[in-house]
Amino acid sequence: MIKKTVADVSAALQGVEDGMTIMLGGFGLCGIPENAISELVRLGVKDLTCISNNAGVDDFGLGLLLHKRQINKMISSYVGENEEFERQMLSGELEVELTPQGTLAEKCRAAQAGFPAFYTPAGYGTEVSMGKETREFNGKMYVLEEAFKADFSLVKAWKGDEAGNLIFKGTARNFNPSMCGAAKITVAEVEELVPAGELDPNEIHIPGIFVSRIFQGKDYEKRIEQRTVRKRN
Amino acid sequence: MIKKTVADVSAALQGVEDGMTIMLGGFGLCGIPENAISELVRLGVKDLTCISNNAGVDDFGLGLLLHKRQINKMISSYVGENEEFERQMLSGELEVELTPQGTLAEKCRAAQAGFPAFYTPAGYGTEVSMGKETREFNGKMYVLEEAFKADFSLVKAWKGDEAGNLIFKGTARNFNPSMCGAAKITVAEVEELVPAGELDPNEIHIPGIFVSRIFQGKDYEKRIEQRTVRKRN
Amino acid sequence: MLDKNGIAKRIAKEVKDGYYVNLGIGIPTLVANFVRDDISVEFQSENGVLGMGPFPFEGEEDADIINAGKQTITTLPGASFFDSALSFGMIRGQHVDLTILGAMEVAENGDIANWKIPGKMVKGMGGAMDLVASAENIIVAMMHTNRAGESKLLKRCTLPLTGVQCVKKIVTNLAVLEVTEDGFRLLERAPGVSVEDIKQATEGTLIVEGDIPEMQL
Amino acid sequence: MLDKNGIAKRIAKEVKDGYYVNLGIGIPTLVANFVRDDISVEFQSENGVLGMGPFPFEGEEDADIINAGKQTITTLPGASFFDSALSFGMIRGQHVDLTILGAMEVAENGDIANWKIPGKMVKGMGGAMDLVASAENIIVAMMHTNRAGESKLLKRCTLPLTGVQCVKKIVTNLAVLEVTEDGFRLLERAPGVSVEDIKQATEGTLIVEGDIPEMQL
Repeated sequence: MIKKTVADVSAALQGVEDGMTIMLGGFGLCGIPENAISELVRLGVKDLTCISNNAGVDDFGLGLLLHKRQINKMISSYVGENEEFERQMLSGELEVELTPQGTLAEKCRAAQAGFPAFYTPAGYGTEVSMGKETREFNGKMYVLEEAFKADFSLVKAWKGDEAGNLIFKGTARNFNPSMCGAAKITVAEVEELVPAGELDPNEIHIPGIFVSRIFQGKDYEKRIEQRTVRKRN
Repeated sequence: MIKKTVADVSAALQGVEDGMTIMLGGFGLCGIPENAISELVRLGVKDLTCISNNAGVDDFGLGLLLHKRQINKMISSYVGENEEFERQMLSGELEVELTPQGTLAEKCRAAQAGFPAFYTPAGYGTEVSMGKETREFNGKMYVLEEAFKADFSLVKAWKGDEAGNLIFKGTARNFNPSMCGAAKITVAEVEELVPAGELDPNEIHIPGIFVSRIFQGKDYEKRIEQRTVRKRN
Repeated sequence: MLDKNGIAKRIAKEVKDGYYVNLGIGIPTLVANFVRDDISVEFQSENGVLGMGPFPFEGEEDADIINAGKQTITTLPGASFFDSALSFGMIRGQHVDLTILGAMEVAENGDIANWKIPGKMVKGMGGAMDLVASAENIIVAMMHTNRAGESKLLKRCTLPLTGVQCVKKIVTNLAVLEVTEDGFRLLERAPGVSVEDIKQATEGTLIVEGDIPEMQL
Repeated sequence: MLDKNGIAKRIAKEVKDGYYVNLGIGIPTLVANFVRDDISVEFQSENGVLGMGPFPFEGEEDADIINAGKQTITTLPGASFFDSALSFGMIRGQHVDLTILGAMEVAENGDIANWKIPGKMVKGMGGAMDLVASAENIIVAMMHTNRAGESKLLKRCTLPLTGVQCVKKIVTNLAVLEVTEDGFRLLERAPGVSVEDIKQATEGTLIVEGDIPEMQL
C-alpha cells in the first residue's frame, strides 16, 4: 500500500506558489475543501487562476480568497451570490472565463484520464464556441474543448484511507471526483481518515492512485446557502 | 420512482432482432450477462454484431452464440481462448474488428455520455489508426475514435433495485457500467433484485436512468477461466 | 392570464409517466408541485442527484444534500448520487426526457437566450448550455413579455444565445406555443386571454390555425 | 544468461518505492514475486483493480475477483475496484508509474510489436496499445532472440506495431539496454554473457560505451 497521508493542511499544500492554476471541488458551498482554502488564505499566495464551478459567497469559500485579492482569474460556470466578486470583475481586477457546467466537469475528467480534447454540443452557436473548432457528427454540431492543465487540485471527501482512496457523501461529490488526478498534485481533505483496509474496495469512489496527499480536515462549517424546509403536519 | 423491473429474461430481451448490434459486459467470463446470452441462444437471432471485450470460451459465454453461428461480427480487444472463434475467423465466416481495450471502454462511455468522438493516443502509428483522423495536441499524436452505436446493451450486476440502480462486485464491474445507457435499450440482470430504497444512494455505481429493464437472473455459473491458488503454509 | 403557479401547473401536464425531468431555477422549480400523483417521475438535478424529494423537515437539513439551486432537499426511495461528469453524461447523452427552464428571449427558430445581458453583471450559464444543446425535449417557462412590456417571443434573439434551434415548446402567462419551421404555432390560450392579446404580445411570427382552445388546468 | 525468473528478478530492481505498476502477461507477471519487501508498491490490473495481492488460498477463489490474465487473485488493504473506463483513465492519464510487458520485437527507435503475426491467428491487442501509447516508463521483458535464434532487437520492427517510440528500457536473458536517440545503449550484461555475445544477438544499433558491468541480482 502506498501511503498518501500527510500531517496537516500545511504539509498538504507544500509547493503552492504565486501564479499557479488551482482546481477546487465543490458546488456552491457544498463539498468545498474548507481547510485547503483557509490555508491558501494563510499562505497569502497571489495571482492564482482558480478552476471551480462557483466562486463562493462574500465571507466563505473562494470569497475568502477574493477578499484578499489572491485570485487573478476564475474559470467557472456560475459566479453569482458574491458582491466582492462582482466588484472586482466589473472593475477589471478579476478575469472571468465562463464555461458551461458540463464542459467544465469534462475538462477536468479529460485531464484526469489523459484525453487532450473532446467534442461537446454545449455552447455551439453561442459566444462560448467563438474561436474554437466546431464540427458536425451525425448531423449535429459540436465544439472542441481541451482538457484543463492545473498545478494543484484541492478536493474534499467524506471518508478516505491512508492509501488515498476516497468516498464522497451525497451531492458533496459533485466536481471533486473528476478533479482527482486532473492536476500535477491532488490534495484530498476528508472528514474521516481511516487505516487502509477499512473501506470496502467495492465502495470506493476514487482510487488512491489519483490522490497525491491526504489529510484529516477539521472544524468543518459546511455552510448551507439556501436553507429550504417544510413544516411537519 | 420509475420502475424498470420486468418478469424475466424473455421479457427483458423483447425486441431483439436479427442483424442488431449488441453490447455485452464482462471481461473474460467475469461479469458476463449469463442469462441474457442463454436467451439469445434460445431466441436464435442471427447476424448479430457483438461488442464485447472478449468472445467467451468454446462452451460458455459468447462461445455459445458463436457455436450456433449467430454472430456475424465481433468488436473486441482480445479473442483468444476460443477454438470455434478461430475456425470461423480464419474461414471468413466471422468478421472481427480488434480495438484497443481502453478505446473500447471509452467508445462505450462516449455513447453513454453523448460524446460523438474523442482523441486517444492508443493505436497511433499502428494499423488501428489506418483510415482514421490523427492529430497533434501538445506535441503528442492522437487518433480520433467515434462513439459506438448499438441497439441493445446487456449487462450483469451484483445488486440492483426496482428503479434500475446497479451495484457491481469486484472485477465483475469491468465494461458493464460504461455500457449502461450506451445502446437504445439497456437490459440489466442482477444476482439480487431489491425494492427501491434498499440500496444506499451513495453506493450506487450506475443510476437507474441508464437502465431500461432489470430482472433477477438465475442459475449463475460464474465460471473461472484460470483458477490460480496458493497452498496454505 | 396565468401567474407563475399557473404556468407551472400547465407545464406539469407535459410531464408524462416514466419521465426523468430536469427543472431549472424559478418557475420550472414550481412544476414539481403540480405533477400528478398517479404517474412515476424522477427529478434530476445536475449537481449530482436523481430522485429528488421535497424539502426536508425543519431540523433535518443536510448541507451535503442540495439541488442545483443550492437548496436543501431530500431524496426518495430509488434515488442516487453521482459526480458532475456522470450527471452531464445523463444530460448530454439524452437520458433525461424533459428539460424545463426559464428564458429572457426565445426566437421563432427555437434559439434561446437566458444567461447574459451585455453591460450587466453576468452570473454565468451554469448548466443551461449543456441542457439546451443536449435535450431532445425542452419546454421554456416564462412571462410572455418583459417588465417593459416588450415581447420575449422574437423573430431573432437580441441577447447572447444560450443555444440554437433547441426550444420545442413555450408556456407563458398568456399561451402555449410550439416552435415550428414557420414560427410560433399557437396551441392554447390562457384563461381570459384572446388570440388578439397573444398576437399583440408576440413579436415573432405567430401561426394561428382554426379555433384556439383555452388551457385546461 | 538469465532464465525467465532471472529477467523478472532484474526488472524488479526497477520498481521503486511508491510506484503503481501494471504487469503484462508472461515474464512481467513474475516480477511481483521479486519486488523488495521494504518498499511500497501497488499493482494495477487493467480489468479494474488496484492493490492486487497474491493468489487466493485453495477454496477461497472468487470468480468475481480476477486479474487481466483471468487468474483468480486477492486484494490487499487499500485496494479498490473500478470500471474499465476509469481503469484506462489511470493508464492514459499517466497515473501508473511503470508498465512492464513482453514483446516479439523492439526497434532501436523504441517501436514495439507484440500483438500480431500476419498469417497466424490474431488474438488481439487487449490493453497493450493503450498501455504503450500512454505510459511514460515502459520496460520490455523478453528473450533477446526468438526460437529461430534471430534477434528481437531490430533496426526496424517487421511485425505490425503495437506502439511507436515508446519503449524506454529492455531487459532480456542477455542484457539490460536503454533506448536512446542513437540506438540501443548497453547498460548491463547478464552473468556469464560477454559484450560480444550481446552484439551477436542484436540486429539493431548497439552502443557500447566503456566497461559494461555485470548485472547485480
